[in-house]
Amino acid sequence: MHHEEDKEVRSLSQVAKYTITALILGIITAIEVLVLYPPLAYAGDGVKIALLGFLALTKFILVVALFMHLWHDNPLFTGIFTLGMIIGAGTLVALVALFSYYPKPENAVKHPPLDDMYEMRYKEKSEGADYDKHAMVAPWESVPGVRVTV
Amino acid sequence: MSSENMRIEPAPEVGFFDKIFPRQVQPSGLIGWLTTIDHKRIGILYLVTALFWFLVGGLEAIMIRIQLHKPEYQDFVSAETYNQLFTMHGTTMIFLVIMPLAVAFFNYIMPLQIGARDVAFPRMNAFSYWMFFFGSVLINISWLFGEAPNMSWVGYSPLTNSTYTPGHSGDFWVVGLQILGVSSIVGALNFITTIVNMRAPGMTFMRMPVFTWMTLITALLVILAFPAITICLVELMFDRLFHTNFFEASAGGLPILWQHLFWVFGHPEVYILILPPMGMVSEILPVFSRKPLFGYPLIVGSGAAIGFMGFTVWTHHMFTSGMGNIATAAFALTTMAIAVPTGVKIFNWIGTLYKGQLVMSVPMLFALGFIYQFMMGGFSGLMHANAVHDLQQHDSYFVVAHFHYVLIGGALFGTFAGIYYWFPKVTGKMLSESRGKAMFWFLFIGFNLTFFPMHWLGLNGMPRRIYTYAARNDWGDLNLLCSCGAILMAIAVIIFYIDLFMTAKAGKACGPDPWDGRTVEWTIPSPPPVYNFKETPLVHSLDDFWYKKYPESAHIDEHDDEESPYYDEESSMHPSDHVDHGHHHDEHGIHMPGGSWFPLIAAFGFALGGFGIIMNDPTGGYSAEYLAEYDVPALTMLVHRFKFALVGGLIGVLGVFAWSMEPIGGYNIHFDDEDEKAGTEAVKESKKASKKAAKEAAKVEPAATEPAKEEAKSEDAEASEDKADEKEADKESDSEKKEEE
Amino acid sequence: MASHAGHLIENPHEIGSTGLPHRKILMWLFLASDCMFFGALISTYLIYRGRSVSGPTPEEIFDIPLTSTSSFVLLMSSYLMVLALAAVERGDIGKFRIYCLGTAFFGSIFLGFQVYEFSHFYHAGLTLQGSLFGSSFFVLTGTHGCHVAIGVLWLLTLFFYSFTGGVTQKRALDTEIAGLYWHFVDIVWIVIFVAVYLLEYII
Amino acid sequence: MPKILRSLLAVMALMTVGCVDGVQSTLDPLGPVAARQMSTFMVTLWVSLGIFAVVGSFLVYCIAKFRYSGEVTPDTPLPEQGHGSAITEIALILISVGLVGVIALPTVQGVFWVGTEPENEEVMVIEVTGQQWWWKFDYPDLGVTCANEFAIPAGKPVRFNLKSADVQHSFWIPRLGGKMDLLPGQDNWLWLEADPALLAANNDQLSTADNKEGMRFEHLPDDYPFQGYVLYGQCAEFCGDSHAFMKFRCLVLDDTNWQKWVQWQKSDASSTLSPDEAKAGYKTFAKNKCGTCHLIRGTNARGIVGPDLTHIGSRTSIAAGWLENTPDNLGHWIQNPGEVKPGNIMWKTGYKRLDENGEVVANSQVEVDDSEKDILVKYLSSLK
Repeated sequence: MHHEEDKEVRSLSQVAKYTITALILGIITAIEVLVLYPPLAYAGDGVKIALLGFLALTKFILVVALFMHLWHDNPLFTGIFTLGMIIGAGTLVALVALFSYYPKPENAVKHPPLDDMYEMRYKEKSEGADYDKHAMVAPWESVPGVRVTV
Repeated sequence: MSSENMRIEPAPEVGFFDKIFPRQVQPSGLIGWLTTIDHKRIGILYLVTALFWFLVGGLEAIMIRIQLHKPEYQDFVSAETYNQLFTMHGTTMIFLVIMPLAVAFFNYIMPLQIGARDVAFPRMNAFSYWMFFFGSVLINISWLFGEAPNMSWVGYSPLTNSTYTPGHSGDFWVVGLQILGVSSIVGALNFITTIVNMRAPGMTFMRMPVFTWMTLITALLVILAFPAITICLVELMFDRLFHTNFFEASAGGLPILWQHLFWVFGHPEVYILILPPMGMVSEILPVFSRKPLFGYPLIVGSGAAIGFMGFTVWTHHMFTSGMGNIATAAFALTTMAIAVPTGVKIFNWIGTLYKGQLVMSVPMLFALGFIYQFMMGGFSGLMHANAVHDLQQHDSYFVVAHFHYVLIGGALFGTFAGIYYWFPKVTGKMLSESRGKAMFWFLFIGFNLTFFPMHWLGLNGMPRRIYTYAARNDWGDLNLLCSCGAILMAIAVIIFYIDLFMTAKAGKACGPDPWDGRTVEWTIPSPPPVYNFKETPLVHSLDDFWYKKYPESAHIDEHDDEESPYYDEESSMHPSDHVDHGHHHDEHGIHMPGGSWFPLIAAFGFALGGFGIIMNDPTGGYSAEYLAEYDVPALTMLVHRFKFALVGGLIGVLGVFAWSMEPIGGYNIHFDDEDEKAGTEAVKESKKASKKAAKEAAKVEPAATEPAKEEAKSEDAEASEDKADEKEADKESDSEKKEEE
Repeated sequence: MASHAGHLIENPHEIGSTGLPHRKILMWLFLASDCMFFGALISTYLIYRGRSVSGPTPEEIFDIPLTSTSSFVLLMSSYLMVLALAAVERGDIGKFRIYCLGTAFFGSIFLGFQVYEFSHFYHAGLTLQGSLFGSSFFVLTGTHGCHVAIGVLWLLTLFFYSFTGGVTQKRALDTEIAGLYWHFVDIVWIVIFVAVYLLEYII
Repeated sequence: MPKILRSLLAVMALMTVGCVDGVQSTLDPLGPVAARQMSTFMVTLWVSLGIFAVVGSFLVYCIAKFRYSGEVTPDTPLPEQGHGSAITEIALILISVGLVGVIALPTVQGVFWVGTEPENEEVMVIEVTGQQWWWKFDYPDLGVTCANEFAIPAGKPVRFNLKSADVQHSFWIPRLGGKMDLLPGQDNWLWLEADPALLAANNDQLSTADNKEGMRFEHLPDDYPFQGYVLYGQCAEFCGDSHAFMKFRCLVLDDTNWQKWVQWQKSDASSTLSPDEAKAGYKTFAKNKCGTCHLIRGTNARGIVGPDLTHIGSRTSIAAGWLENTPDNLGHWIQNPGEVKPGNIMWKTGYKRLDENGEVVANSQVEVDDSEKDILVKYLSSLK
């Protein structure tokens, strides 16, 4: 039977553990967002996707394992959750793969290549266009003069 | 242990809410049924409702067959009514008959088989029944409004959007299915928790009856498959009500997405329909062959394999929708791979018959009919897996023949076998053999006469869901043959209902174990008392009741020295040390929860909300000129448009809140002292009986410690078996070392 | 941990033959089922990326700094939730009330961000009916928003329940289950944040 | 023994494969695609019947041999309590995996063969547009458009580009090959080919009696401007009220007839009636606003919504392949389309219209009494 104090101590160390996890999660979110901004934005698409995927996965596992106590809880819960995740993620990947066979409609609103977009914004601004028509500023816009060739 | 000498003492009222929401103690009459949370009464309610909808679905089938009995015949029903008939026939038979019949057995039989007093969450169980009841009523009310759904039970997307299915018929179908979906998911969550967490002491996963295993796998399939159809129904509902663009080709959407999401649910759904009857047949065959099931772990393993692989094959329903060659070839292969575990099941059933004493009573006849017809259906299924010729078979009567062979020949015959097998346990009366046999032969001949010619019709190019056909195609005489077969099936069903009523009225009483059963539910009186088991049974092995009755049968094997892996000699030698654990007879007797109104109220509220969504008034009650003049803000229009639905939703939410505030309530059952003595005697006797059995070191049955994790995590059940054996080996070795000290 | 949580349950009947409380198994099963639910919704969104023929494109209207702060807020609400649970298991109901209210507050901040974002998109021309991107985006993030709203409601009921003696150390399971639901809603947002918002700027 | 009855059924299945030879039979192929599909089907059928014979007979043997008709009392001796044997299980699994492999090979090869266009030959393209309850065929490189009846040259592969104008349909000519769905927003395609040798063999098989009006009718009548075979197709995906009536016919012509057909289709409408009778016929046609939906090349009826009626006179069928092209059928179809094909657009929007408060009321401009019907029938059937 563990007596009162060490339960107290243990739960305090638990709190510390949670705080560290929360910090790590915050940092990872920050890195994820920074992937879009210039220093990291120059990396190739594949690298960025892998990085984002990896970061999201670590956050996912951190929350599931520590915050949801799955790490030292009964393996039955891990079994149930992983079964749901395997079939859910498997179906998602299969569906996206299946649908990559269907071509995008010609009149689809194009995803402008990133640097043309920059020209477009710059040109309109110089011709005195009403600037806040594009109220949303794309993140790499915040650092003027940066040309991102993708 | 008759029930008269048990004293019912209502639990003391505890808090403030108890006066507002008192929980009745076993009220009788209609209120008893409306507020019941006893898994047995809910099982009976499911059975009765499903059998009622079975009549409605059967009537629709007969009208379809009359309409198709000769070429260019158009004066029985109009084309639109015919489309409504076959849509409602499909939806009713799948969602309102076969699934609820299976759930009726899950509710009634599964807790008895695992030695539990009720399911894990009794009120949630009642809630899922009432959601099913109101959902089925909601879908079938559409007949009264003259707007029954008429877009086929699969409801492919461009046809079901608001331009091509105007009016409310589409909404009835969409909202009705969502309510039935909620009922199935809530029920499945309940059943999994019950099986995982409320098994009798000693009943490890590998000692559970096969029907309970199939319940577990089916419930896992339900909770993982129904979300897919809920999503595509939500998307279709948004398309119909708010003109979003999910399936709108002009806006870039892909109508094929509906087919994909529907069949991601659709194929696990057909395994949800077939696995419970497979479980019932796996229970019935050993009892009527008087020998154990052939290859129990493989039957369970192949069930799990079928369940898991069911999620990898859904596009074989869409080979003709142009998915590209790679996808078609890949899904053709996965569909063929699923034929292997199905084959294993059929081999094991026939293996059970081999060298048995086949008692040809009605459940056995249906089980044999099941094996034969499910095998036929399996072969025509294999022919669909051949994606090349499936371009010819798809949407033809060959497919109609296939799925009727597996659904009627398989699921319905298996369920009838289950009804005839467990009817004595539920009502305490035997269904008559003669009427049962007559019903079987009418159904069997009628079924084969109706659906075998459809194979030829399908190969002859007759497409599905057609209102009538040209004389030139010379399909007329085969269709006439099918229609006559349908009449025979109708006669069989009528005999069955007559048999039910006559037996319920004046059937011949039968004891607790009419068929010399093998599982725990045959040890309690039939009909079982409210509390099921006076003491939770102590289970030593698979088919525990059989080894209690025939201890010597544990050793009659081909070669005597080999210990039977299923009879746990060791723990049955001295059950006493388990006794205290087994019977938690704490001082205030067996606690039974009281009835509750709130599942009914909450379900009624959500169904009313659904009805409000269906009957929404797009103008929101504003007159045309007002709308032309003023532009009503979106939120107020939304509230005005769905005000009736909001009222229903509010009742539902308040019902759920009040439900959570409800006290435990209920009552405690006490048994007078002499019964206590009688109870303990029974325990002493079983100890003496097991001591008499020859003393033999039996390998401790591989008690897989985390069976659900293994079963759930590892795809291939066989791999997990070997892992469990190795672990077992070293545990056994140190247990032997302990014995030597 | 399993035995530790054992004595925290008031109703002994709840502990099943695996030594686990029924409601915890029920919640984990529900989360597995919800995985499939959001899996289907996210695959609908990913399938329809770049297929919309009208309406503003995602890059024009997304505001990454705003959304990343709201994601950070949701992550921190998970952190507060865990502290609330630890407090209940220590029996420190006072601390529990602070953290529980904090979690609900952070959750409502996230909802506030989402309401602002939706109205902003609406004015930028993205409507439910307007374009395919609008439909799939609003339904996905709207469903997640509803899940967050239900979570906030749940936490507030727990908060008020703690005043009528409903939340005690012996009944820590109720908070733990609310915590499981809240963390699940958070990890779904982790996936949505990457799949919907960040992916637009990558491929 | 009732169980023997069942294996008899299985053998009958085998026997009747031969007798599945209706007009739209899938087991009586007239083209290489259907032949390939049937051959893979035969592989699957034989494997299934093989397993069925073995397993079915073992089931019958078990039932017959171990049937126990005596009364079951607690002390009747128990049969052998076998729990299953691992070896037989593994053997059976391996055998079934092997048999599935036997089926898998031809399937995968067949899928890729049927799914890819033949490269070496030059493939003609036909644009097929399915709409609620009729078919429109366009030959982009020949400039020909026709409705519900189209022609293909024998012996040459043809690629059908399938587009749907409203709901999902499915283009299926059973005797030439499997079906392919028509989905809006998706350009599915399908290639088929008619094999002249198989067509000739099939034609010799048919007695002249069969080919009479109404019955098999698989060869164009002799008084027809050109000679060839008639194949029948039908929509196989449920598409609404008149899904059963959405049929079409494919004429398979040899080279000379094919050239004649193309020239004939390109030519404008020419009535065999005397000029003033033709003008009277066209006047009634115009009076009832038929021109707003239908096109008759050479007149100023230029509707594009409905089927093209330029050469309706010499079509073998009307109402999307449902009715034979006889005067009284044409009259019934013109006067009362709602009865022939329930819910079709000619009836819903042409003969009916919605008045101000949404009631369905007869459209005053279109009322075809008997005399006008006869004129129209005479005029239309004269447009050879």
